[in-house]
Amino acid sequence: MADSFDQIFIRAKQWLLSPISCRAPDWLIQVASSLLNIAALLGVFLTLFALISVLERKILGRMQNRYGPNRVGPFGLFQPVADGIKMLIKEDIVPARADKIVHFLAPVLIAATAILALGVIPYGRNMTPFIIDGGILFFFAVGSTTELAVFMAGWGSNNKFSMLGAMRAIAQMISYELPLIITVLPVVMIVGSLNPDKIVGAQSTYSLGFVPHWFVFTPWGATAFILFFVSGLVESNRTPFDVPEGESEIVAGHMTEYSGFKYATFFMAEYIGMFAISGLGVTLFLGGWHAPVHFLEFIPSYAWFFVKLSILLFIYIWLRGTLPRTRVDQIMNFAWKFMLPMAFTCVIAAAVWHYTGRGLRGWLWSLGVIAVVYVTLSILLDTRRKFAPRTYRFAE
Amino acid sequence: MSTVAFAGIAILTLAAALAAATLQKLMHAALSFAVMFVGISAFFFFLGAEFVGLVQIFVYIGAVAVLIVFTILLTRHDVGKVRGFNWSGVFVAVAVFGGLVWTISKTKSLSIVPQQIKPVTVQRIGELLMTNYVWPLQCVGVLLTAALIGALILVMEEKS
Amino acid sequence: MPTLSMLLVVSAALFCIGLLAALSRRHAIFILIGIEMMLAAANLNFIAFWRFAPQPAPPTGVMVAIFAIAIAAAEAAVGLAMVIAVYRHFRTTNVDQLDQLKG
Amino acid sequence: MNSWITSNVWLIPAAPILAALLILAFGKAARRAAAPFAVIGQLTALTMSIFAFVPTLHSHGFRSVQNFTWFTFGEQTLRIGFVLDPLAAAMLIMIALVGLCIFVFSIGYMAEDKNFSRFFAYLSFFSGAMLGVVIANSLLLLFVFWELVGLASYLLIGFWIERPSAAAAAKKAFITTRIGDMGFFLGILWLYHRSGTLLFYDGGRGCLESVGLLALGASATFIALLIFCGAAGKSGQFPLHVWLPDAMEGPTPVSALIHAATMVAAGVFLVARVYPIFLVGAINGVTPSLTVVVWIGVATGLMAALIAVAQFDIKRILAYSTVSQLGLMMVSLGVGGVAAGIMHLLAHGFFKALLFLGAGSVIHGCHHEQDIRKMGGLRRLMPVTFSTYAIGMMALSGVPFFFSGGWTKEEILHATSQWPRSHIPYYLMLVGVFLTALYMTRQIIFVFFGNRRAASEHVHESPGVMTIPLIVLAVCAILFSVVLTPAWPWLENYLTGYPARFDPHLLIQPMIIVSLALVGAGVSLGIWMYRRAAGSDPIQQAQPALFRFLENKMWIDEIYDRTVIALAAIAARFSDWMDRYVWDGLVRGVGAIGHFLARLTTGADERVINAGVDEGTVGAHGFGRLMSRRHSGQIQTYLGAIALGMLALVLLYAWLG
Repeated sequence: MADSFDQIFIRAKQWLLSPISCRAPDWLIQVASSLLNIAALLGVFLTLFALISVLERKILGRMQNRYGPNRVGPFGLFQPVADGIKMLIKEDIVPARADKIVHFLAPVLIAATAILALGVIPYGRNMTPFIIDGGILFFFAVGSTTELAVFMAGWGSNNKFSMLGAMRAIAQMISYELPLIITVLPVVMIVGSLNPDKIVGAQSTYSLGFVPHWFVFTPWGATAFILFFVSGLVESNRTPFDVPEGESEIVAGHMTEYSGFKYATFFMAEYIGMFAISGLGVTLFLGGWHAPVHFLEFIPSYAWFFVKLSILLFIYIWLRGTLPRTRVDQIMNFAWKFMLPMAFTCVIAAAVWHYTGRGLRGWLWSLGVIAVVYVTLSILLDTRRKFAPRTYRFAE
Repeated sequence: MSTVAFAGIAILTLAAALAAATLQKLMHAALSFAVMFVGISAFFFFLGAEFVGLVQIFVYIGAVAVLIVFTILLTRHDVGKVRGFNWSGVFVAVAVFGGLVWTISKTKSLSIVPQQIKPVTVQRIGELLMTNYVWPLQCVGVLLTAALIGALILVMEEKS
Repeated sequence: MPTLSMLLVVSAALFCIGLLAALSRRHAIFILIGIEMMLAAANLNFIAFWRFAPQPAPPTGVMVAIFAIAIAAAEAAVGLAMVIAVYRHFRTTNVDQLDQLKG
Repeated sequence: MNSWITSNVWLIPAAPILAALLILAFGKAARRAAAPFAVIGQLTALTMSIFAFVPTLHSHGFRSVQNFTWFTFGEQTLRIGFVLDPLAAAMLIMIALVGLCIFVFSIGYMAEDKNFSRFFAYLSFFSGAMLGVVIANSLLLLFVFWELVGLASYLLIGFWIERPSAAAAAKKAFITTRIGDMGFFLGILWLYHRSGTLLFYDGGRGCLESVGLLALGASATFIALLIFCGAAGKSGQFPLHVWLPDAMEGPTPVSALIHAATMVAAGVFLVARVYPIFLVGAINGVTPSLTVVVWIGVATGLMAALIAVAQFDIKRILAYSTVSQLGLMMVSLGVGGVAAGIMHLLAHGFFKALLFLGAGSVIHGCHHEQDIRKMGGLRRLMPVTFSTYAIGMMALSGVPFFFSGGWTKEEILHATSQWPRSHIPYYLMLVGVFLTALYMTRQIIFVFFGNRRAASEHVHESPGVMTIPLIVLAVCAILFSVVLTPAWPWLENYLTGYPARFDPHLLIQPMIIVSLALVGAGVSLGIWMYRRAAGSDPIQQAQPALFRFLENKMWIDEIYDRTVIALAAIAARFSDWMDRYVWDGLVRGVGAIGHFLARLTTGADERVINAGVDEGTVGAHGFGRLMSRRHSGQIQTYLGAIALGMLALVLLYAWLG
């Protein structure tokens, strides 16, 4: 029974494909299967986007001691519908001196790549839309295209704010892409595969029946996860790293000249990117669709995946409600002076963990490696020395 | 089916390449260049070298294309000027193409159909990189470091 | 499945388009783009020859292609840096005006 | 850890040498870092020495050997290696510990020197080289480190290079020891010729093991004597001792290092190391070579003790006392008391370093005054220095029971009295013991007792960084005596490889009465003679001629000047003359022929060859101009040309194939 719940979507897909599966040629079945996958992906994540956009406002509202949207529909849940209609019927303004083609293509490209990245994440048992041997690499290959799209948006708008915002965005994305990818390396090293399914599979066992073997429970994994999460914040331009669109400084960054549905596309792409990076984080560090304790395995695997995803998304929103925006130079310094060395340390710590037998000894050793580097970096990067205590002068 | 796919990819790639070579606006050319690389990695997927295809996208679109657009941006004041077109290059290119096609057509053994092979897994590539190709790998590492430093020094502002 | 010669013709065409860009355009960045195209064509050839090898051969073509991509990336970085440096120095990226090595 | 260090014993000398290289690499910028580097290097060496010491305790006669091939030369392979045995382990600890104390002391003593970092680099280098000598398992490797020790001593003795006397002393030390080393090197060659190996221990095939020794045969005596030449040079034995007192020109810590821990110990250590060669063909423990060692030792010991009585320079007295003690050690080795000799070497290392550092502290306090006649009454002004110095003095004089020197001296006298060949060395040694007590008492009375004299104004106790090493060394000098007592001769048994037994009956022996009486007599005579000596020496007043003879070091330097050096000067003048008039003439003749030939070829060159070349260059120039026109500087033109060339190649291949 539990198994049938777990595999209910797989069964549904097979049932949908059954009319053509005996007659049609192979490639047609593949195309049909892919189309079904894409449809399911779009359906689920666009719904999730709608849901999150309203939930974010509500949660932020609660954090700021006010109600969020609560007028449209029950509890304001139809707010995204209203927003969507508004965006669709708004005038689409294209600046006169813009590079029309590039200006048009930028949101298309950014949304397309964001959705493509979703395709390799395993959402449940046997529920990976596209099984690619180098799935993680595919994720990052597609993700790196975002930078080009952002640049296109900035350039195509032919606006100084757009260009500056795009430059900022690309600078911080390139800077944080390195720690992002390098923090994934230890997981890939330990599992020995770039295949997301294998990575999830490697986290499937439990110690003592209730401690799951998620990578986040190792010192290197925990550190890498935190670094990964911070880099993910930057990659999806979320607070506190939202300088590319910091409205008090450069209007809306590379999106300044976009309006109507194109703007909505950017907005959507940002959220989809957030989903993708969180989904990857769940896959890599939080055990994917596995249950946290063994006896809860009867709950369907995709449910676990989305629970973990929701927790990460909540943390995104929580951070947005909590932290102020960081300065540009601070972001870059942090990336190159702290994130990158720490990411490399994670790789070394994972190697240490592996070569000391993956047990308690390895656990302590890798913790030691990370602690030593962390303390060293903290001492080296200590900025307190540079500033004298503030002195006040009063009128005498 | 595969021939159709091949033709489609070939047309996309060559069209994008031609666009990248001839478009008047530099930015459009650079973007076509990126599209061309998508086409080439499609070729790689098509030929069973998925990993190379992914690396191609990763390196060329994620890094080289971004570098090119950055360079375009940094040399912006020179972009708008209209440039002449060196027609002698076209003759050379066409001549080379003719020569190559003639050579290819003259070689008989090339009209073969590939055998079924197992796809090259990432693991196999990784093992090869760490065993047979470990010295080239180290050399490439050194080369990339040198290139990084060299590029940095080249673009550093000269202090007056 | 297409034959090897078809692939070779495509890569030859790609190569010649790259050559065209490198020979005919006046802007230094185009030359770099052309060179990258020619490298890509060569990579395509490597992969194609590997794929069409008679025996289940070791993936030498794949390895060479990977290394070629890495080297091309380094070349692009240095080349573009040189374009920027040249632009700073001569205030132009027009290669017709860069003839300091004239004999 | 223990087994690890025994197989990596080379790390011990590597640590100070690395420290030296680091200091030198950082150059003058490292002034502040120099001392910590050196001290840390030495501390590392000490720690590793202790770790290396531990496994040697476990089994008696422990010996761990690491040999490896250095290089292959044709069919000959040259192998070198490292050895760790009780002898080496004990020496390692002594050198490292004493060296460490001296390093720390130097921080204070050299604080104002402008070449502070260079000094520490040399010190580290010196210490490392000496540690290398100790662990070498090949005569060649030992010789290499031996020469490095020589080099380091040269650099350190001449450290104050701006003083002509320092430079001269350094040169003298270098050349004098080189004379000994010449013999040593010949000995090495001969040994290699006979035995075919220079490894000491090589699983039964080394030159100190049965097979190798058997191969030496009758030549062993000469080889041993040649090696002893080297040892005599380094350890300042009689004909070659002249450099040692002059070496006082170096900074005091250097003197301490040379005289206590490193350089002079090397000679005694060498004899102990290759002792089996000396013993080849021994009848009743006596061989001709050992007899030579004994007599040279006796001569050195007695002569130096006599000279020491008539010196006024505080360091020079100690220097001659060192020479005398080294003679004592050599005698001990010669009569068969190897363990006694080495024990005295170790004990001497501690208290002589203590004495030198104490002297350094006094000199430092007296603003670089070294004449004991100008000192006096420092007892109250420098209490720490005085008390530690007194401990060192008592240890050196051989006051028994509580001071290490007493026991070892006792052992040596005991061994000497057992020598079957003659009893004269024993009696002479007794005289030496008496003299030692005498001159040390004289020195301590001059310096620390009596009234204050010229140099004792404005005297102050030295800082802690200088006194703490003194205290450490003094404690060592006392504590060390525990393992030396005849009742529990732990160290002796450790060195000879037998388990130690506790036997309280051996504590008091009849012999000890004799030496006790002698020491007592020496000290009392000293106190009686010098108690009123206010800046002048009573012997000098009583026997001016004798005193002058002794004060001038028995005119040995002058004798060398008149004989050896004069001979060398004559030889040099003769060579110079030959050079000028004989060889030069020949060279000129040959040169003239060459000149003539050159003129001939010049003519041919200018008239025949150049004409052709000129035409050729004109042609090449024209062709180059023609080709350079093709260089438009346009990169695209070049690229096009390359493409066309490639096309031509492709077509050519296609057409051919």
